[in-house]
Amino acid sequence: MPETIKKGKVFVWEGETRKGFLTELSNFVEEVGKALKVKEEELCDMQVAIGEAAANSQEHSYEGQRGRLRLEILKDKGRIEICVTDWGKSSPDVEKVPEPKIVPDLAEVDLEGLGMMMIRRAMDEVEFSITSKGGHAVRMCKRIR
Amino acid sequence: MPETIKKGKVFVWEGETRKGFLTELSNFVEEVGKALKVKEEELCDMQVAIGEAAANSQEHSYEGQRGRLRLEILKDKGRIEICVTDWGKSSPDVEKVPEPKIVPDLAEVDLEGLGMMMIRRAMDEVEFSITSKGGHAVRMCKRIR
Amino acid sequence: MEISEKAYKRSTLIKVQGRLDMETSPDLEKYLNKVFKKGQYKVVVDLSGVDYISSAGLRVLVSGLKSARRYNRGDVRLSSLSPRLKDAFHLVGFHQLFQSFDKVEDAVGSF
Amino acid sequence: MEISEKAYKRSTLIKVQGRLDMETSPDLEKYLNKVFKKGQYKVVVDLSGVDYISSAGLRVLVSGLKSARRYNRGDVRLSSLSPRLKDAFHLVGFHQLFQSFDKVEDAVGSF
Ligand SMILES: Nc1ncnc2c1ncn2[C@@H]1O[C@H](COP(=O)(O)OP(=O)(O)O)[C@@H](O)[C@H]1O
Ligand SMILES: Nc1ncnc2c1ncn2[C@@H]1O[C@H](COP(=O)(O)OP(=O)(O)O)[C@@H](O)[C@H]1O
Repeated sequence: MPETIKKGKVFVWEGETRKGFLTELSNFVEEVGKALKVKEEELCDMQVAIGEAAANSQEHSYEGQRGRLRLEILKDKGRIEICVTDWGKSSPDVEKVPEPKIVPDLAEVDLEGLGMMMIRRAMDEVEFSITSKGGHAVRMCKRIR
Repeated sequence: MPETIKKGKVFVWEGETRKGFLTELSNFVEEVGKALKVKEEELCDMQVAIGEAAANSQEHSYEGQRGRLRLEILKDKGRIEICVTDWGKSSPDVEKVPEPKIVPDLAEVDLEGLGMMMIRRAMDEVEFSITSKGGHAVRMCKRIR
Repeated sequence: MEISEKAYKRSTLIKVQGRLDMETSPDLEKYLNKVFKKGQYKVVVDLSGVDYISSAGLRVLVSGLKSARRYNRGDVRLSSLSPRLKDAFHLVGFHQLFQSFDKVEDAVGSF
Repeated sequence: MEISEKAYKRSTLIKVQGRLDMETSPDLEKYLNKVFKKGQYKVVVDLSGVDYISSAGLRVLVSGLKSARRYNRGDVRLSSLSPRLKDAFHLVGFHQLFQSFDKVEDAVGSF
């Protein structure tokens, strides 16, 4: 793991996109995050975004080959500013990448049975029965800690 | 708000599905939850499941009319057991209600652009640019608290 | 349940106070439809005063969302959900359908 | 990254140790495919030893999920996600795709 380099107020990591570089980078971000006293969730988001950007540099800019990568992190008032730079093949359509379709179109959202789903998800066991006198009994159980 | 009735180890609410009964029921569950010292999230789940079951009794068993409803809550070791009973029109197909379709079929999940999406969601601002020397810079910013 | 309204330059803020259950949700539905009828489709619903939402309340919000987003004319965004409300949205995955903000200013400013 | 396996009566438990990123995810993919080839489609992935997952890792898990669920023959269920991993799954809504358990026993017992 390289030492945390600090130029003025900027934390800089510079290296090659060789085997293991994502782990190195991640350890660097961890150190910087601690030095800057960012919260755990914020550090987690930084790891995610920097990891993805660096992986893209290797995979797309350098087409899986080795290449130079620079990461700069700067804290300015209530903001963490991050810059990931590579010197690989440029492809000007990066901004036009579509969002993956994970959530369905709203028109397809069908809410029949929503109440029942809430009951099942909120409880650990659910049993619907017809009582001998007509009518219903909903028996539910929740394990508590 | 009716008093918290306790028969042996069982907490019982019994009343009519008249205007305001869902609020009454909810206050009762709150009291019982506190008496049983359940955790906040568990109490929240109890409120959800009981509220939905009671609403179904009024809406479906009693077709929107007034009717009698009984709620029993019992704590037994690490479990909260709940029973909601009504004496309305029975409809034996309650168990066959389909789950609402909120999450899409897996086959439709298209993961192109997943990395980019993670970057955008993890950060508050993201800017992709082509550097003057060829290559890319990804500038990102995260507001911290 | 009480509903109040405040007009902003680019959006309408609707503040709901009380429970959003089977009994009260129809009132919110009527209110939203009234706002949409006036041509205001950019709506923020401030839920800071709501500590319980049932499936009926969730349905009204989703149907508002559908109306608002039709023809790309607007959106229903949420603000100030309490931990209990967040739990209810997560239970059914609806946090994925709505843009949600901690602060009313951010929600209003997002349009 | 290290991967180990344990056979249960009704399912196979796969424990992953280390980062699940672009470099290591192909190994998990090969491992899962090997397990599926043996006709074992009821799989629990214990992620307690993983503190970072990238889009590449998430992709491998989803493609495993698709293979396992095909023809209703099985499922990939997760166990013991750390708070960081939970955050990553929530960020992209994938907590909705997987059944996930706090305890390995519960995950294994769920089949
Ligand atoms: N107590 C009940 N008596 C009869 N039918 C019921 C009862 N509870 C639920 N159901 C049936 O289950 C369906 C789904 O219930 P639910 O998920 O609560 O959604 P909703 O009540 O809004 O339709 C109802 O439409 C109804 O047909
Ligand atoms: N550094 C980069 N250089 C060139 N193209 C890129 C770069 N980063 C991302 N892209 C483009 O954006 C697309 C989506 O990227 P991403 O969401 O990370 O998914 P993946 O890399 O797995 O395809 C890539 O397929 C690629 O076409």
